[in-house]
Amino acid sequence: MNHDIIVETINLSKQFGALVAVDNVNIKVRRNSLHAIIGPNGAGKTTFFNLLSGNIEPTSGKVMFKGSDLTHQPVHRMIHHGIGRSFQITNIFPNLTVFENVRLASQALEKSNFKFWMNVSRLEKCEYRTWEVIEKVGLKERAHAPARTLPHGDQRKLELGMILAPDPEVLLLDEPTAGMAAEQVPELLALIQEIQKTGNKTVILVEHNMNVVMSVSDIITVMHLGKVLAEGTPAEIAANREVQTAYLGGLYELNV
Amino acid sequence: MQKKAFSFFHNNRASLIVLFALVLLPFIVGLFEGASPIVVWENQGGISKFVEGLGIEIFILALYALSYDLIFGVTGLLSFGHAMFFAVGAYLTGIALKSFALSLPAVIGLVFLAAILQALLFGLVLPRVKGITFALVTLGMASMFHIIVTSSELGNYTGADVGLQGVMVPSFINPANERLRFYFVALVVLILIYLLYQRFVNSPTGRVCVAIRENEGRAKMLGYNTFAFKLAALMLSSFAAALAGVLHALYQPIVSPNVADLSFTVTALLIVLIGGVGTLSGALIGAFVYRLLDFGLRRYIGENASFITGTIYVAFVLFIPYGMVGTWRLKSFRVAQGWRRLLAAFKT
Amino acid sequence: MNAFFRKNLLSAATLIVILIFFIAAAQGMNSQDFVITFLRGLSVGAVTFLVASGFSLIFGLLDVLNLAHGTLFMIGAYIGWTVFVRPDTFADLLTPFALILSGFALRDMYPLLSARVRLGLRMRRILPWALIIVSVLLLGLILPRYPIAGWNLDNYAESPVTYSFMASQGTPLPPPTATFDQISPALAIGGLLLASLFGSFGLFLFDQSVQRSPRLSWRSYAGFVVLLLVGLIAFIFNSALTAFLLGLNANWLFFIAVIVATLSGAGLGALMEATLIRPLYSRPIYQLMLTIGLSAIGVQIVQAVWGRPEFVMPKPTLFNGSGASCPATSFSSWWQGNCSTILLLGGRVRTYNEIFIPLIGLLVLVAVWILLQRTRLGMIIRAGVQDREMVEALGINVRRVFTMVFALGVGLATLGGALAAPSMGLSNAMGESFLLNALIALAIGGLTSYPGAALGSLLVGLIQQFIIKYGQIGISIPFTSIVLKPTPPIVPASTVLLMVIILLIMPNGLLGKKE
Amino acid sequence: MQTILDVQGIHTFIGQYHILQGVDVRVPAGSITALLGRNGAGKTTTLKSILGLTPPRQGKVIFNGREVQGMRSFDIAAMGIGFVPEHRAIFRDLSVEENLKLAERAKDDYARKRDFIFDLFPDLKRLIALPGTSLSGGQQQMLAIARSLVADNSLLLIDEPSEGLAPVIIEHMMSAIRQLSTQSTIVLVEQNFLVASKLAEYYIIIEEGRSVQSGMMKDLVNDKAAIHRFLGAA
Repeated sequence: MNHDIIVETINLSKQFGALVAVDNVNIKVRRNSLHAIIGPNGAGKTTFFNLLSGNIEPTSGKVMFKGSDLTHQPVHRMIHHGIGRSFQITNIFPNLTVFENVRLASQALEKSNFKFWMNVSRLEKCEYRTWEVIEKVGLKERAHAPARTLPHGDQRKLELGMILAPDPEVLLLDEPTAGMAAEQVPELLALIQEIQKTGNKTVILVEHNMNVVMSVSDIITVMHLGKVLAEGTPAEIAANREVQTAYLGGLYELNV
Repeated sequence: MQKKAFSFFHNNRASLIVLFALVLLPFIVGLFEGASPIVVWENQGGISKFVEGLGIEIFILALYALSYDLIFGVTGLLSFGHAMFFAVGAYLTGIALKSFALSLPAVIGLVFLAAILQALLFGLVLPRVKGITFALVTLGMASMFHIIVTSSELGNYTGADVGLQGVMVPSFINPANERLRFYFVALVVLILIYLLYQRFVNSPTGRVCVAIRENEGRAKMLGYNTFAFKLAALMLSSFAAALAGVLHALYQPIVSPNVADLSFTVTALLIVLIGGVGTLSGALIGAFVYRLLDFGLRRYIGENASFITGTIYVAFVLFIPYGMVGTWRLKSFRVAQGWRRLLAAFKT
Repeated sequence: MNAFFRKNLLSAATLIVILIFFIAAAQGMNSQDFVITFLRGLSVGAVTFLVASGFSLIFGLLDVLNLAHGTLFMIGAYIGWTVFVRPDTFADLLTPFALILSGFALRDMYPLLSARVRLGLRMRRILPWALIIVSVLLLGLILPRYPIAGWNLDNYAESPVTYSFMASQGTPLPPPTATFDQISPALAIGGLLLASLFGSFGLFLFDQSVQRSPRLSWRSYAGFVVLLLVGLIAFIFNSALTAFLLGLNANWLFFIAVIVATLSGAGLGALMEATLIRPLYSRPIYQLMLTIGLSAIGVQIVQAVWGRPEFVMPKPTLFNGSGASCPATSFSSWWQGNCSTILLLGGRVRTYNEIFIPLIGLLVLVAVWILLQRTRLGMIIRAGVQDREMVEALGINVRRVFTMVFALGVGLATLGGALAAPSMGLSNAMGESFLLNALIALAIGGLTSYPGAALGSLLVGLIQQFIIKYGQIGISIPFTSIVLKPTPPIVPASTVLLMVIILLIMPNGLLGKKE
Repeated sequence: MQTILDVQGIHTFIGQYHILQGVDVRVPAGSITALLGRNGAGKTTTLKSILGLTPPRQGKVIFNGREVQGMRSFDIAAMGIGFVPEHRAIFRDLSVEENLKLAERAKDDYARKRDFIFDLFPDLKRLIALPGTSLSGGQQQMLAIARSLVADNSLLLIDEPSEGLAPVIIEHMMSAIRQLSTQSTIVLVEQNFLVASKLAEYYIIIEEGRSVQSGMMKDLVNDKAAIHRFLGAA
């Protein structure tokens, strides 16, 4: 068993009716790396991600985490194993405040979740952790605003905060920059990179935008039509003609 | 320390004033009919005794509606079988006192067990059915219970469709002689459960329940076994509803099978909707409004009362869209904003 | 085929288990009991189906749980009774109703009108209220003085119970006539029209979501003109109409009664959707409160108008004969004597209850099925259940379709009520019990599935009737001499139990689709 | 050139979210115009706001010289706008033929257009009796486009026609769209820049709910900085 590999999929497949969304995908993710999965729309990235995070069950194949099989774990156990995920479409508690959103995320690992006679603010460690995360993602000023009132970019940050709060070993980020203004993207990427480096975390990132991941990731896997098309360092991927074809459909001259 | 205590009083002055008024109410009503507080204390006053009775009914109804608000308003589970929670408490008390002559503490212990059991029963189906289907399944379960208590096979215990009569109420709390005491007991139980629920909503468990109402899928992703939390809310709710049932059985001369009926669940739903969904205090205010409306209309209009109640519901839906407390909160926020703007205009 | 079977294994297995129970139950009965019970089950199932199918159409397309549906069913029964037993009352009521409704037929014109009216903010707030209050005042002034022949709840000799009894004896009481009371007819008619226009425009002004509308065509006025003409003609020829209706053969009158009940149900449904339900699409839970409130109002109106005592509507003569050839042994002998009963496999079966009603139920089932599958409206409904927005994007007026579906659903319920009145009688509680029946049937069959509504209603009707029968004859438990007699409460219990079990196995019901 | 659709500074809210914060779209008659931008930038909402499915709170939408904002969405659509939504929205319980018939605005629309539609998408003819569920992604996309052709629409709003389709089918779709543009004006939302650049004459880039840049597609193809910045193609 190679302990350097933290997440591994073995012949993972998912079929929806006649459509094979994910087709025999084998991916190994190294510990403490920033592993990006990219591909054009409809390549099966999000389905693959849902398989990784346990949101849907695969038709066949396995998801291994630190050498143990997590394929049929219920979704709510994943974070307890140390895997947290964010969503492409912002998925938060819209009527609760930013603070409560993050606190709910960090509270998940508390032992005293069933102490219904105790005020939640007495979970001091959790409270502390919440503030720490909110500060890290830069939402301190908006902490007591209902989440739905936040602009889109801030909601993406909140989403990131919610996955950071329980301090998972592996972060699954589904298009964390989706819908953000171009100038905000580098800021968020820097944040993700910093979290990965300083916190010794493994980040698996899905993007359909190749640019976003080129500068930050260690390894890139390119998916196309449910299959792995190529895998390698950003430089290798950038030079791969096959990838260019899949991505841009043959318009190479754009990328010269 | 002193400051903290003061701010406690300051922050809760409205609730405290209401509480104070409720404590004094029987005596003040007594004064109006010319009875001194001592007379009231000895349960001699006519009108004040009557007002106490009305108060007790409201407290019981409020307790029941409160328990519904916990699962419906806070946790977001639409149940059509809530009446069963109440009816189990009421029938169990009546039967245990009448047919088995158990002591009151034993009865309450029994009710506590039954409350847990029926919450588990509802919980059993939770992973299978959601939304309106859950409502229908709970409706089915409650209907089964209703059918059981009205069946003639159990008539010796439940009184079949006539209802349970002749419950031997322990004399120290007998509403006929010790109504004032009963009034305070009911008030205290209501306040205790209300405070417990307030704490619950702000506890780690309660916050998760709110999260489940808002977005259950996400709550699961965050690592919560949402089933367990829903079950916890169900248990807490079932216990309070059963307690309301106990008080009902002790207070009323007869436990009618109507309390196990769908329409009694609908009563809880209406009260919560009148007061404001998920606000807890809305359930209390809703129960007050509901019972007084019901009583007043029946008394002064008689037969056609439900025409007016129906019209009032329709008017409520159209003009007080989020219930009394809910709409008040929205409005008061706007009122406060208006004031602030006005003050700002003066300052510049 | 194989895949299809595997996919539906669960529902097939459940159906088979139910079937086995059913056969086992039938084994213990002699054939005449079986026939009667089976047909009774069909009859109850058919009426349940009429309530359930409307409920399910409304829930499927509009997501509204119409808890007033049972009450509307009951109102249908009372309307049918009125037309059948007291056609003179019906003739008198035609004019005011047509006039009051006429204003609502002009709804396409109101957006233009409200765009014309330029008022300050305050006046805009007050205007709808003022219009509605004026309208209510006018109605309150005119209606008590308007001559409507009726009955008198306080006097037993003139109460609905007596009228009903006398009519079923074949000697209907001569109707008393009414005259205008301190008001000139022209004033009354003009006032009603004015009240209708004011009221409908006032109600329209509350709905601020509608802003602009395309050009008007003759269709925008057609409904108004038709209603106005109906009202005026009915007024001018009132006595002739009354005489005509009274002289009519009871079969035709019954037919008219059922049609009127259905149409007025449809009208009531359309009105309800357009004025009360529409503002609440964004707050689904409050629809429950609204429909509960409406239900309470409906029951109260029925109690105030028709009284609390139960009575039975007479059957049409086609099913009421008891001549020499009765009970009929064949179709032709029934046709000769119009027998109320017919002999089938040794059982005496009532022709109206156990033959006619199931047939009508089947007819409606097929008719609505054709409507859903073969017509454009049906296509829009099926599409709208899935994706309302896309239907709208195709340029289809979904709102009008919503109103139509609500009207259709309520119309089916009132049709059921009018049909059930001669067999099950009229009571203030009939709505509630059938609403519960329908809910159970839908839960069993699948909440938004039309075939599911039919299957569920059938199961509910059959199971209830068989259990009732066993309550009379007892079930002999195999290998013992014990005879078990289910008591009345077991009847609802059996269907409720079936519902709970089926929902736990298949949360979407037998024929429901997965969300 | 005549402008068939003129959207002026619309602001759209969905619930509390301020999705569009000033979008201008000007579409010359007879052209193909592409709305470009990242995920969540507001392209789909722009289409829906034109149709009144998410009615704009501010700004004007002028279609064929008539202000249509604030009108009911089905009235807007009935003025001659066809909509092909993202994810196709094929009606599952309706057969292919019924899906097409549903889009009729006049009684004989389907009969009149049938041959034209089957020439464009020969596959559909074969599938005519099948329920919408049994179609593959590509067939659904064809049906969705065909559905917008049944009525006489002078403007087609097509959302993500290439999403999730295999390259061969995308080619087919593109040629169909090109063919359609001879009869009606087309507004296209497209993530795949290649597809968009090959189809459209004009483009409008939407970012964070605002239209930030517009012009001729042939200029954008050479403007690598802009592509880089707004669309993120490498």
